[in-house]
Amino acid sequence: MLTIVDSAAQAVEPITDGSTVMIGGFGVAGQPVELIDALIEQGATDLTVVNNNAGNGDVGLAKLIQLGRVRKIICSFPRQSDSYHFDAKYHAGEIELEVVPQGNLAERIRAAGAGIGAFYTPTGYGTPLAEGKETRELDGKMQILEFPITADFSLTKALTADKAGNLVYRKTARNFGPIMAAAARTSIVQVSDVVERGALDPEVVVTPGIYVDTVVSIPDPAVGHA
Amino acid sequence: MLTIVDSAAQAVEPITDGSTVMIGGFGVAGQPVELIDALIEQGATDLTVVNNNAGNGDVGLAKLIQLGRVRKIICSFPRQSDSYHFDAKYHAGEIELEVVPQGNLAERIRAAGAGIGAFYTPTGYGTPLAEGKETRELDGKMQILEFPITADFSLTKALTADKAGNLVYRKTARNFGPIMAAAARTSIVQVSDVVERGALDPEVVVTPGIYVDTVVSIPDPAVGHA
Amino acid sequence: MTSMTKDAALTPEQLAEVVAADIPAGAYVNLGIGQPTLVSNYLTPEDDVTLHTENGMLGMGGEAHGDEVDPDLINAGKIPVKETDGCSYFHHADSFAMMRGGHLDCCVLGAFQVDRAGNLANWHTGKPDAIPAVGGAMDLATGAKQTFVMMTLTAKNGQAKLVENCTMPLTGVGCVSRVYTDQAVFLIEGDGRVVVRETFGCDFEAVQELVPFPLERSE
Amino acid sequence: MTSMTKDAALTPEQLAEVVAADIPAGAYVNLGIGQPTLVSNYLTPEDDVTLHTENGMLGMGGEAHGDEVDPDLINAGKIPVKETDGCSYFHHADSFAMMRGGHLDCCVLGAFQVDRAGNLANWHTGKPDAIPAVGGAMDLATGAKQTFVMMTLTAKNGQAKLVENCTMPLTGVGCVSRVYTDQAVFLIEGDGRVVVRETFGCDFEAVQELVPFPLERSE
Repeated sequence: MLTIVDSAAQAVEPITDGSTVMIGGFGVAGQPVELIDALIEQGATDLTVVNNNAGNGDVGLAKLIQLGRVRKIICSFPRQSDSYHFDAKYHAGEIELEVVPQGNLAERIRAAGAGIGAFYTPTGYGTPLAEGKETRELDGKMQILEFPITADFSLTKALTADKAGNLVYRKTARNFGPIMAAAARTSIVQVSDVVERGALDPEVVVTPGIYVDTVVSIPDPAVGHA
Repeated sequence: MLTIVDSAAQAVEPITDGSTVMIGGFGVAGQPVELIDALIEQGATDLTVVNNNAGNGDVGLAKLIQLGRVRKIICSFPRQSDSYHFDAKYHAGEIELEVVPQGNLAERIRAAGAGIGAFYTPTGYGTPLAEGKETRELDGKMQILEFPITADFSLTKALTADKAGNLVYRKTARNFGPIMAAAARTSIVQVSDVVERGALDPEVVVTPGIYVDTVVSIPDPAVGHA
Repeated sequence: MTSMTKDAALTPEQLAEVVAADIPAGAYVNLGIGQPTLVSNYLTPEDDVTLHTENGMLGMGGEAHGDEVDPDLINAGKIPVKETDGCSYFHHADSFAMMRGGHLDCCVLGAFQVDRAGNLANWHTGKPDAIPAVGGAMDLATGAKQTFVMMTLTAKNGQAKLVENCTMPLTGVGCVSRVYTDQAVFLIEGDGRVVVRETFGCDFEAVQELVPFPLERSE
Repeated sequence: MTSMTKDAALTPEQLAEVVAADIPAGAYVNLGIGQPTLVSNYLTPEDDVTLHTENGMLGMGGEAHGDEVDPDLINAGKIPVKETDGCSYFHHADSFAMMRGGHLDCCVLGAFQVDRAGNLANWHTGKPDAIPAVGGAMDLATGAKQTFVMMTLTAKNGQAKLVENCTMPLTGVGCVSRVYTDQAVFLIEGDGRVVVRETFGCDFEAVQELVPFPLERSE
């Protein structure tokens, strides 16, 4: 059932040590900056984070990593020009890394939300990222077996929520939002605006309210870090 | 690449004997009535049809079955009060039936469009519909292995197409349209209206044009049979 | 809840009211075709229950009549329905992903048989010449967080439909958590125990006499 | 196409023009990060090519500058871009389903190595201390109907990047159909044969001297 809270701090309050947290965003688009900042403030540690990257510069996810609060990261592209906090932790053996092809990452997150126990995909077959995975020839192609990525919490950003929890997004900021909200046991979403039921056209809802647990309105969100 | 044709007859012209044809619609909503009628007229036979049902009354899919043009039907719910043409063919051993739980039907169609080689699902485990299927315990639940349903053609109905082939639907008439268009090698769509590129808001496009091969404008489509 | 005895076996409408009272406020619910749809008549706006229909809608409203009928807006039973404020539409794979991913708090289904292990048979009588037709029943039974069954306790031949082991083809394995019947409400505990929560128009002993395995009394 | 010799090895821009000329009208295409993005400069509106960016857009327009920049509208290289008429947005799973389901007619990728079997290595140098990072490369390489590679024929050390067997970690198996280099265009036939379609600033023999397995001449 949907809860609309007053602050990002309230929204992230339930996150406990040891949680798996999905964090939306791709590049500067769709990053839930205020929710991540609230999580930094909140103090939960020993986290497993699911994100496309492993943080940039000295803020946001990079800050969380720098603070030693992330035990493991599951992502497709950790190495970036300014991912130095991740790089340092990784080379020091202080953070666990699971690199996943971006499409497998997306499909595994979708699978968690959709109740799919596992699926076969050709992506990654014959590469180091398939080492140790089950393989099988299907439809004339060698494929590997991939499993869902579940999470305790997701932190994502949308444009507008209605009071039924329905969400719409903006342009390429949509990215991981819908699938992470569906995959996480508790989905926490920051939006620029909360409107009444009936104010969103039911044809254009991207994330139905059933996937949304907590909404916080952040009217003027900061642009993501990248 | 998108072709916009002038008539339903032209749209279904490429369908050959022995084809697998997905037909959209659930109940009266979303049935591509004019495309089905054109297929009846066109004459292709020995068809495998994928639909939620097996036809009603004496028209549409029921007519196609009555005419002996359907070799096999893959559906979730063939038995209805007025599915007498299917019933007769079935009891006479003149049509092959594969009954699939509706969610497995939808997910298998999606898998075909999404390049998933196979997937595990709990739905159907322990039931007659899982007989002979591979099983595996995943996430504490017994699951069965299901394979994609591919098709040569799909016949579906949308509300509006733009000239890039992008589609929007109307209410519960959306149903199988998006996943069938993505799954079929050639997707044929009837719409009430074709508009210029840029006339559809890119945020509300449901089926991106990449999935659409043939569009025909049927301004005043008949309501489906059910 | 303590065991209680109502004066008579319940009508379907009365039973629907009992089920409705057990649906938590704010829940997302799918009501199966037939008797379970009656439950919606006893849900109030204050309950804030959101109805799902598997053909692709959340926030389904009541039946549409007359001018309200729109052939593009029907439910899984193919009945014209209405919108509610805050509803949304999605395609079939997204709709079933919602069901199968465990997002529905509850579904209410009819049944031919339920057994003490919570196995459900509601799609096929098992007659060899019957044409099989399943629809979304298996997805609902297996996917919802809780599956409630609503049925008469006995079939027309007087045999209990709550049985030791289902003899009809299964819809789902161990999926039923509660069985609402005209004569009693049963809690399926998952370990083979079945508790009679309350009875209607009869007592525990009368129910036990009908059901062919040992039942437990509610505490 | 008959084998021909241009006067000099191609600049990246010239090579991009060669690739662009080979993309069929009406195609849906994904251009990888780096050199492949140059190809878009040589596609004309008449080509009616639709660009996909894996973060969730079809119909991507050119780079945005100044006031056009919108932080919510970026491409897979995280560069601000523009819309085109007829574009659409979708989420990451839908975007990758599009790639993985074989709907893109073509993708153009950079490479460290390609071998005669069409195996591609473009994501990891294999150095033991390198942090692995793959992004969407494996999905593109494996999912597109055709994978074109665009690279220099030789690495900085003078070694050919078209090899008998890739020694670097693979991105995809047997996925490359054509290799566009500054010195020649190679057709990967899938049966181990590699045909030199054309050369730039050199002849077949010069290319053969660089490549450590027998090449075939174009007919």
